[in-house]
Amino acid sequence: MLKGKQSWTFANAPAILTTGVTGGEMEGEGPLKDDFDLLYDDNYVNEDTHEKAHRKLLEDAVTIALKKGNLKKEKVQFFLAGDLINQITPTSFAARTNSIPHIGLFGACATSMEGLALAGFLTNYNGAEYVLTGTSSHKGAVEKQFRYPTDYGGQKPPTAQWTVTGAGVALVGKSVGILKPIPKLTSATIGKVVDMGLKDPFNMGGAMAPAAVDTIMTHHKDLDHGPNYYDAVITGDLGQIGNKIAYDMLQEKNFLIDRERLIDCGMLIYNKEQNVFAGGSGAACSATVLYGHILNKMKKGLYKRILFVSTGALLSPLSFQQKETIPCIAHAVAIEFA
Amino acid sequence: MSPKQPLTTKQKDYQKLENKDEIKRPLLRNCIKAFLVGGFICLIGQCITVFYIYFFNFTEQTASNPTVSTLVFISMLLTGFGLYKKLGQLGGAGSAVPVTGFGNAVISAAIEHRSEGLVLGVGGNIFKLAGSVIVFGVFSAFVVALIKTIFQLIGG
Amino acid sequence: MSNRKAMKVLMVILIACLFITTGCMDTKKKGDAKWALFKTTNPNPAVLNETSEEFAFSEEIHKFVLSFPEIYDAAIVVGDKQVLVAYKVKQMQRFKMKKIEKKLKKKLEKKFKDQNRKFTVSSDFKIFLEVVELNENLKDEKYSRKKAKKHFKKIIKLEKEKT
Amino acid sequence: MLPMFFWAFVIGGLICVIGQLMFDVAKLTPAHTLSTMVVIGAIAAGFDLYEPFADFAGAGATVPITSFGNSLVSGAMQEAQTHGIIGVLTGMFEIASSGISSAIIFGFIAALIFKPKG
Repeated sequence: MLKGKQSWTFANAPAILTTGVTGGEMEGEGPLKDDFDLLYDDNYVNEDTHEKAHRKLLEDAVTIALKKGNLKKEKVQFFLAGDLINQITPTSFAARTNSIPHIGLFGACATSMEGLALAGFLTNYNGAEYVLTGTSSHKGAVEKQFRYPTDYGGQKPPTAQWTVTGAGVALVGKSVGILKPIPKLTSATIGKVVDMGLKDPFNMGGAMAPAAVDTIMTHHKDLDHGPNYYDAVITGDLGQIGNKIAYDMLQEKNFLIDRERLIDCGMLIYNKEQNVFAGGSGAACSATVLYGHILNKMKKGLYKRILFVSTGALLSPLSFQQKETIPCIAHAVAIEFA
Repeated sequence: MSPKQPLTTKQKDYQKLENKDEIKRPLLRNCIKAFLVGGFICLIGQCITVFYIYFFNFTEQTASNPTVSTLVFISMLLTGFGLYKKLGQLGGAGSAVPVTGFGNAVISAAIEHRSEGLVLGVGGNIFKLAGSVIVFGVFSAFVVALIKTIFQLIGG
Repeated sequence: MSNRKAMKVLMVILIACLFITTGCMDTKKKGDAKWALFKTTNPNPAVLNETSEEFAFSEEIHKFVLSFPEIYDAAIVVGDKQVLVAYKVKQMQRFKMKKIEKKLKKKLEKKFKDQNRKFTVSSDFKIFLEVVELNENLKDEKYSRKKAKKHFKKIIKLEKEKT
Repeated sequence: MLPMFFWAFVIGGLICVIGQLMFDVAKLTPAHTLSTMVVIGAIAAGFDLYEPFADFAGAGATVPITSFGNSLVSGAMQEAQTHGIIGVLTGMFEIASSGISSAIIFGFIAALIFKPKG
């Protein structure tokens, strides 16, 4: 149901039934390694190119999610997924493998919540019984497309972020008849594109923070929540800098959220010692951390309800070279463990 | 949207805020590291030059050619084993400006695009990064040499 | 951590370079030629036609060349029609190397006009090295003078093709 | 000779510091920085400044990418001496070919041997 300007509330409480999370080498060395279902110690994932590895990570995540739910893939109506590569080919190829009716999505790194919001919407209104949604990214493949060849020795500034290699997939279905508590989707906010005129492609956090702030504030306003309604407001991949800016901006706009409630996935996924500059990024950053780490924490009772905001920078190498600014977007989904 | 579109006040305000929270590039440390790494590479170059002068028939002038080739060869090994990007992160311009950085740009592009085949991938993309160096080098050299030649014709 | 690994590899390469440069020297070059580039050798000038006049002439050139304030080391071989002068320029004067070369050649030709010989001057380290080597060889009485003349010509050729 | 090693280190290092300033202060991409440095090298060669500089610093001046611009100009000038204006066109790569050809050759070999490291 539409609520406020751009938010939906889900009365029939669609839920995240199972998840599948895969990761690569760096993720296995990070602090969240126990929250991954499958970790590869080689970024090639036994394939011969990074692009094929990219696809394999998503395929594996889908397989794991279905297996955990004891569900045949024929039972799933839709597969909503996307990634960062040109024409989202890794996702399309993965959709070819699992042959579930597929809607390809692109929202850069915000794709994960775009997919989850739509999946919630579809199941809420009986558009589907089961929907698979997820995103994946691969550092080698993404760097090749957006920046330099992986072996090029360019110096990255401290504002740069490290693209996560991995995939996170969630199986969304109705929660009717399930008695034990599971993570349920209660509402979602679709963000609008915000452009603050930043041009540095090595400072994504700084570019995306205003979009996140816009979506967070709109969500709270649409749903009439106070700033500390959620136990945690978790952003996708703002990194250290974006997180700080987002907090400062919220304070400035008199949205007095507690400091420790504003968390960022990009800061959780790696150790400081891993030399990842300002933190993790990429489409898989929000998906792997939410579907792995955060949901596990909710199951342990650490958070009861959260607002998950994934942020995306909608640039391409072409638009950057043509000196365009970086437009950004953020989508939010509220998850309650009940 | 034209790139020269002026920023709105909102954008300006935000950029001020953003600038405050952004982690600054450690300029001094970067420069020192660039100095050390770059100097070190040139020192190796000097060693190789002396080596060629001593043991082959190269004079000081001609020895720079095999030196460059040798450095590019070393750069190939470092790039192939994934070490040059680590050196690049450490040294910044110190590893990009010497000819090893040029080699790295060419070689990394070649390795990266091997998956698209030898002709379209390697052949087509090998100068993806370093091509601009050649283009600007050749064109500026052409202009400089042309002006100089004309001056010599007039003056001499 | 990983940066250290990269540094280690670089160190190995540098050390390997040093070893090759120093290690090979022992086997190939002898006497002064071994360190000719690194220290001031100032070898006695050599002549191809060993007469006392020639020796005196070569000594004179040597003194004259060394009288230039920019030059600190010189090796000279006097041939039949040509004189080969290799010298080293002080580091801070190396900016003016081309000028020094021209000046030296001019002054040599002017001073020794009556000798009617061609002067080949070079500040190139390689030429210097070769001249010192030839010099060393000439010290050896048994060294074939024919070979020496060949070597002499080779050096002049090397100097010519330089540019 | 020994002071040359020292100066090769210092001058080479200083050129790299200039590059670093272009990276960090002017916020140029590596490609912009390197192209600019090559152009600087070519202009310096035009004023006959680069060669004395290379005499002084040895590899400190020949190893940085600026020397590429220099060798392009001096190759063109050399050819221009013998063939006139046409030489400017034809002599360009007379000296500068070693860097490019070895980069291509080793690049191709590397593409056959190595895989990108993730």
